[in-house]
Amino acid sequence: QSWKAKYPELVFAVVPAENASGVTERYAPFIEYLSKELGVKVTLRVANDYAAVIEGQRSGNIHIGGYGPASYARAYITGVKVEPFATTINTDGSVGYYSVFYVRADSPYKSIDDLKGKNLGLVDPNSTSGNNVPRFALNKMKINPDSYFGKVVYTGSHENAIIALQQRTVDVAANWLNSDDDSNLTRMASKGMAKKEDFRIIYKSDLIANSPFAYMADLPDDLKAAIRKAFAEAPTKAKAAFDKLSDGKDQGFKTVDHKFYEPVVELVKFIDQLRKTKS
Amino acid sequence: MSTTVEAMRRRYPDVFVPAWRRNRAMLAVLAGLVALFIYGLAALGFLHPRMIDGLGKLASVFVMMLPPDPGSVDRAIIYLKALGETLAIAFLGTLLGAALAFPLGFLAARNATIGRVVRFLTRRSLDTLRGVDVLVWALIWINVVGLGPFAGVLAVMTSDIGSFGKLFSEAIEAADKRPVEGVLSTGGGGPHRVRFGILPEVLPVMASQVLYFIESNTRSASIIGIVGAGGIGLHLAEQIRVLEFQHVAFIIILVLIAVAAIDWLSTRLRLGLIGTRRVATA
Amino acid sequence: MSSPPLKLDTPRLAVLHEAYRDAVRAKRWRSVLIAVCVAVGIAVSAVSAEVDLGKLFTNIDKFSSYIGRLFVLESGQMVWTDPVEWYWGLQRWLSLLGETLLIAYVGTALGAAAGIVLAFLAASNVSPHPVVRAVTRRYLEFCRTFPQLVFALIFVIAFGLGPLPGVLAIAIHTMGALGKLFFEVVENIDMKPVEGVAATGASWPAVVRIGAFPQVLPNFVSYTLLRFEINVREASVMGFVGAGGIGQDLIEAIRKFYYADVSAILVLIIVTVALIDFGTERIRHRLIDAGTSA
Amino acid sequence: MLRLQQVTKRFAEKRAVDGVTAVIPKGQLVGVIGRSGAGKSTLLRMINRLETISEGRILYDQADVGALGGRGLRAWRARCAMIFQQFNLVGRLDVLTNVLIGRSFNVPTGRSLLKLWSDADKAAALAALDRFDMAHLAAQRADTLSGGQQQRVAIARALVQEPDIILADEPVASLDPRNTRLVMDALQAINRDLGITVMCNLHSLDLAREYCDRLLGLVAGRLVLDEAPNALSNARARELYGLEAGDVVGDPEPLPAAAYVASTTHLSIAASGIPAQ
Amino acid sequence: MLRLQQVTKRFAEKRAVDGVTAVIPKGQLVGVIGRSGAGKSTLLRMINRLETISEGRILYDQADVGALGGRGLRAWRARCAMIFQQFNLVGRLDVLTNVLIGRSFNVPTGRSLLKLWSDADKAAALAALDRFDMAHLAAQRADTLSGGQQQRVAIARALVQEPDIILADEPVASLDPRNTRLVMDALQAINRDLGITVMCNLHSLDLAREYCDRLLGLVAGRLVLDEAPNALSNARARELYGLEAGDVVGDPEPLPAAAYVASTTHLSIAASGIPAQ
Ligand SMILES: Nc1ncnc2c1ncn2[C@@H]1O[C@H](COP(=O)(O)OP(=O)(O)OP(=O)(O)O)[C@@H](O)[C@H]1O
Ligand SMILES: Nc1ncnc2c1ncn2[C@@H]1O[C@H](COP(=O)(O)OP(=O)(O)OP(=O)(O)O)[C@@H](O)[C@H]1O
Ligand SMILES: [Mg+2]
Ligand SMILES: [Mg+2]
Repeated sequence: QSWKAKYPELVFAVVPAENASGVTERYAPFIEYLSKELGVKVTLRVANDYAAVIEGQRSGNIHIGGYGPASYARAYITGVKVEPFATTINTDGSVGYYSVFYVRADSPYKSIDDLKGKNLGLVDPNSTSGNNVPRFALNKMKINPDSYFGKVVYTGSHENAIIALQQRTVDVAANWLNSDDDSNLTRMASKGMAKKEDFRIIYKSDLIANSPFAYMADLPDDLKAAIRKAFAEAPTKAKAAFDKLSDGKDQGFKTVDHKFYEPVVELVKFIDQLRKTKS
Repeated sequence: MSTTVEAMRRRYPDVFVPAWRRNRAMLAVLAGLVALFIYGLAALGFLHPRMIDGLGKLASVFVMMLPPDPGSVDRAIIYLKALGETLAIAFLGTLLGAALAFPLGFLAARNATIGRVVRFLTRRSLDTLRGVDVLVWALIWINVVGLGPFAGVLAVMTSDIGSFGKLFSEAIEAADKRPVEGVLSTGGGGPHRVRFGILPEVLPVMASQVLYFIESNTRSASIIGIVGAGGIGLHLAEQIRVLEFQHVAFIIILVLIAVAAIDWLSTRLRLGLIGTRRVATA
Repeated sequence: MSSPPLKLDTPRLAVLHEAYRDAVRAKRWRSVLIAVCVAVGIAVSAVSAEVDLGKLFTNIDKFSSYIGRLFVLESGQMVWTDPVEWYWGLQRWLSLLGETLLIAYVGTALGAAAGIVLAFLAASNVSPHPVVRAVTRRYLEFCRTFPQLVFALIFVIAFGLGPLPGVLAIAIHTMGALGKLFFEVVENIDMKPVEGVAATGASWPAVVRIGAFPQVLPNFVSYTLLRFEINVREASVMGFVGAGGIGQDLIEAIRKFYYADVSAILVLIIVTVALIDFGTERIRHRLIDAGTSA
Repeated sequence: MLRLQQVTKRFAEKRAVDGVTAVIPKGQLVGVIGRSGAGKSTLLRMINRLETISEGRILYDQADVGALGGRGLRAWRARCAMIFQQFNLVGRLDVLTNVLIGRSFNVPTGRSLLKLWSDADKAAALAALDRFDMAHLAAQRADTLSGGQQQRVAIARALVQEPDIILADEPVASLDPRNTRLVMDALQAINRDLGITVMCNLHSLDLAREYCDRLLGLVAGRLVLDEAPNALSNARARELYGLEAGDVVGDPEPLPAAAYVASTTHLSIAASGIPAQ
Repeated sequence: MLRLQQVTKRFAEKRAVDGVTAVIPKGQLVGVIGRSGAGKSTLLRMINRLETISEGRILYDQADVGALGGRGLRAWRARCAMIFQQFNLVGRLDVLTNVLIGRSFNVPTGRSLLKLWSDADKAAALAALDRFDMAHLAAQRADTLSGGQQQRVAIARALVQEPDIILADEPVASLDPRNTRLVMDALQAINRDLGITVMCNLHSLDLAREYCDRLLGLVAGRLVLDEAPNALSNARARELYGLEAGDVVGDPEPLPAAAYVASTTHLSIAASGIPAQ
């Protein structure tokens, strides 16, 4: 294989997931597996910020990047030559998650329509489920959040959004949810930081595609094929390593291409458009 | 007695004017600053009853951190390794930054520069280096050397040059001018003035600033995390995000120990340089 | 004049020279030892930090790649061709900047005031008692080591969202950081005036206020203003507790690659930093040169 | 009454003051003489407790000066004013404030911190400055003063302390003859009229003989001489300073110039590279 | 030949030196006398160009000292050594290095910055220190020295410069009689044997008369006296210092104590709140 001379080392960059710890430990066996399958050294780099992964791929220093859906779209829009090739399949067979709006269970609100003039808590401007999707959805309902709600605040994290709701700083808060028994709220409940019954969902978005892995577009085709193959075979060939990635919450990898993320790209473009009308 | 006071008052009326009346401009500025401070307190919610209610809750959070616990021995080892990596990056980046800032500090100091224009340009460049966010520096260096600790070293270096340049220049400006005169009077030139008149006095200050920055960079480590160098900052941010407060406490204790060690070293080094001269101040 | 190289011929000079060499030998060894330690530290760190000078020099041309993109508008023009488009968000940014300045000001003022008092307690040359000194130092260490982020989080849980927890976190961190820098300045002062005041029987606060404070004031002022500047830049860290200000907009622009916005906001911040620097200079020089009002 | 009992000061292995024993009754004007580096400054600094006492004891009346601490130490320092060889003024503060520092023990801490001195204190400080022709410089920064001016400010500061003892470390070193007179006369007047004990390091034997009631002589930290000034023979003085005959008092007889030229020659050889202007 | 032409120094509106004109031929030993604050230090500092010259000119041979800059200025300073009233040593460096700084103009910059002094230079510096009994302290830090020791280091530094002119600002102020002799004799020997011009601020008229070839007297910055020492009548000296009759030379006649007590009384009243020990 000719590419081995040109790529004696492949850099695989990931960003810690919003809701999981120990990223290095999680990835270590998988990286070892990849390295064995591909026959070259694979180096794991954990960056704290997607911007770093995007810049790294743009300059050709990162060969494989683990993205969030929105950050992949961002890389695409800003002209980085990358191709998504795989995403994860959840245990229930789904390939995405949802954005939801919570209100307090003891509040009278039943739908977004009841919340005119109240305070909305978003997560942070860069969060897909905590900002972009909610705004996109509201826009589809012909609602401009900044004039419709009394105040729109960024709470900084998904946990903070729940806390803000609890403390009545906001009346409605955006958050992520995989399924009814796997969400930020259930995780906080298990820590004793919140009670699940205190909150009620009043809106659930369309499915948001799971995070893609993407390689540089100008890698040789046989290398790309080898990478795709290694990913596809991981759940069978290296079950332990694969399961460690998500604590066994994922079934396997689904092969994807750019088309799969077109809706997210649209979403992000929409958000960008909002920007200059925001001020 | 009053006659003396009166007599002196007649002879030196200026002295008896109360100090605050002599320096009205200063007083006005001070009053303005205090007013702004009080306004700030109010505007930022300090004077809100919530403030008092909240104090009670503070303790409960600390309780969540007890006892500090890394979870498992493996994790503890990972944390230790990460700390070592962070120390290496902070040490190297800070040292490089200081070395590059050293000449700039002299160029930016009024009493050691080679020209007013040079000084002005140097100072503004230092401002720019400081004004640019570390995240931007990180992205710039990623383009050059890719993700990894080396990018961390370079990013730490660039963002520290600006701070060091400023701090060094101010230490130099504050130096006693008598030794400088002594050196000049022998026909010493610019380099001599710096080497013998200024350096012995400012070197301890510079050393302590460098050591402080090593410590501070070890702690904050935010850039180091961004550029994919791992490091303890990454783990800390992660554990905070998933609300594992006992892990957080463990990491903090690790860092505290490292910082205390650096601090101890820095004190020894500094006092070795300046020599102590203690006075019982009662 | 011909110059026969002067040897240490007179026995007396030779003896003196020898004595001097003996006396400084220990000192020289210590310097060498420190140098060796630093060198070893550098070598070990370089390996650990994967320093790769080859890569640095071959790719150094890419240094300007990101910077170059910062000055291009979405339309593809350079930013200065259309300042109105470049600064489309000026109003918003200015008000955010104002908010940030206020947060940083209050946080810095609170922290610096506490830091000054603690510094004199912690400085080994003027501290009233070794125990006080040790306790103060440990406390300062704790304040600056405990991550701002964690403080902020704790304060959010206690006081709710808003600028308050951010300001408190900034103030505590500032106290720890400035307290340390301050006490090192104090340890470096000329002790003659301090002795002069102590010799009159003045109380500890008076000795410190009159003998030491005027000497350290210029340094205190510049450290405080540098910290203010840092806090202005870092207030963005507090974004997630709702105390974001301009920093948060900047981070957002960086993450979303709104290049022109990044450069626009950076220029605003740099100008602010330069103004603060300029102000520091004026105040310091007044204090160093003339000000009898220390 | 000030009692020194085997007072010793060590710096590393060097004994700067070595087993000095003396009793100084109230109201004496004591001169301390000795060569440069003999330990004169160190002795005075120990009495004011600016240096710790390595060995021995210093007693004032019944109190052990070495054991004082806190307010007791401050009170002692307020009662025993120190005039420093290098003045030890606060360079960045003005002259008047420097003098008023002498009153800080007597002023509530709060007031002195804010520099809110009473008019009476200011008047006292001005009077002391005026005594030495310095009142017109009251507002000047201390570090822009000439050497002699600084010395006089330091003396004024000691006077406004109204001490029981004044420790003066070469108070006239930087002064011209007229000011030397002014200062020594002032010290003598304070000593005679108010009964304040004065200990004064002096380099001029003339002045020491003229003003002091008693002389203490130090050699390498040891007390080798303790007598009335007129009992001090020239021979003794010569011993003390290691002088050639006739050098003690204004009777010029310089060392043979040849002694110097010997070493000068080395110098000019060493620098042979420089064109002789 | 050093020429001062209407030399003036202003600090804000104050004239510290005011229109001084004098010609100092090569090889003279000139004493500058005057009261404290008369402008003596300022005058010497201007000659070394540590202060700018506000008005007038200073010429050395043909060169205009005021117009020098860069290497020319450094060369001038190397040729005109300065001994400072407050010593101006580098406190954190050891004694020998402080003396060797005097050679910095003559040593290649690179070597001196790395403190790679030649053995010849070290020997010269040690010889100069030894001359003043200071060689055994060569390795001590300058800021732990006694006052007189520091002064002698400063003088040694000036000597190793091998200058054409020595400007000495009260070089004996902190010295005991023996060291005073040593230093003044050394200055005289240099002056006589090597033809080096010496300008020396002195407070002691005795010394000035004994050693100097010529005396310049300043009053409030103005040159009011320029004559040979033996021509200086006591009456003139009295004018210069504003002394009472008889105070000029060792002929004690103190000011009436009453003059002092008058102001002392104020002091004790002003502080009536303090218990009299
Ligand atoms: N930087 C300055 N700013 C303002 N005034 C100054 C400055 N330097 C000196 N002076 C004033 O100039 C005058 C002359 O000072 P100078 O030091 O020359 O006196 P001097 O004759 O050397 O006195 P002394 O014998 O006490 O050392 C003094 O009144 C002094 O206060
Ligand atoms: N901190 C110190 N460390 C080491 N040696 C010191 C220290 N302070 C003083 N000495 C030494 O102690 C000796 C006595 O010094 P001291 O200042 O008492 O002398 P002095 O009699 O006052 O001399 P002078 O007349 O020159 O002022 C000197 O040899 C000096 O070098
Ligand atoms: Mg002394
Ligand atoms: Mg003078």
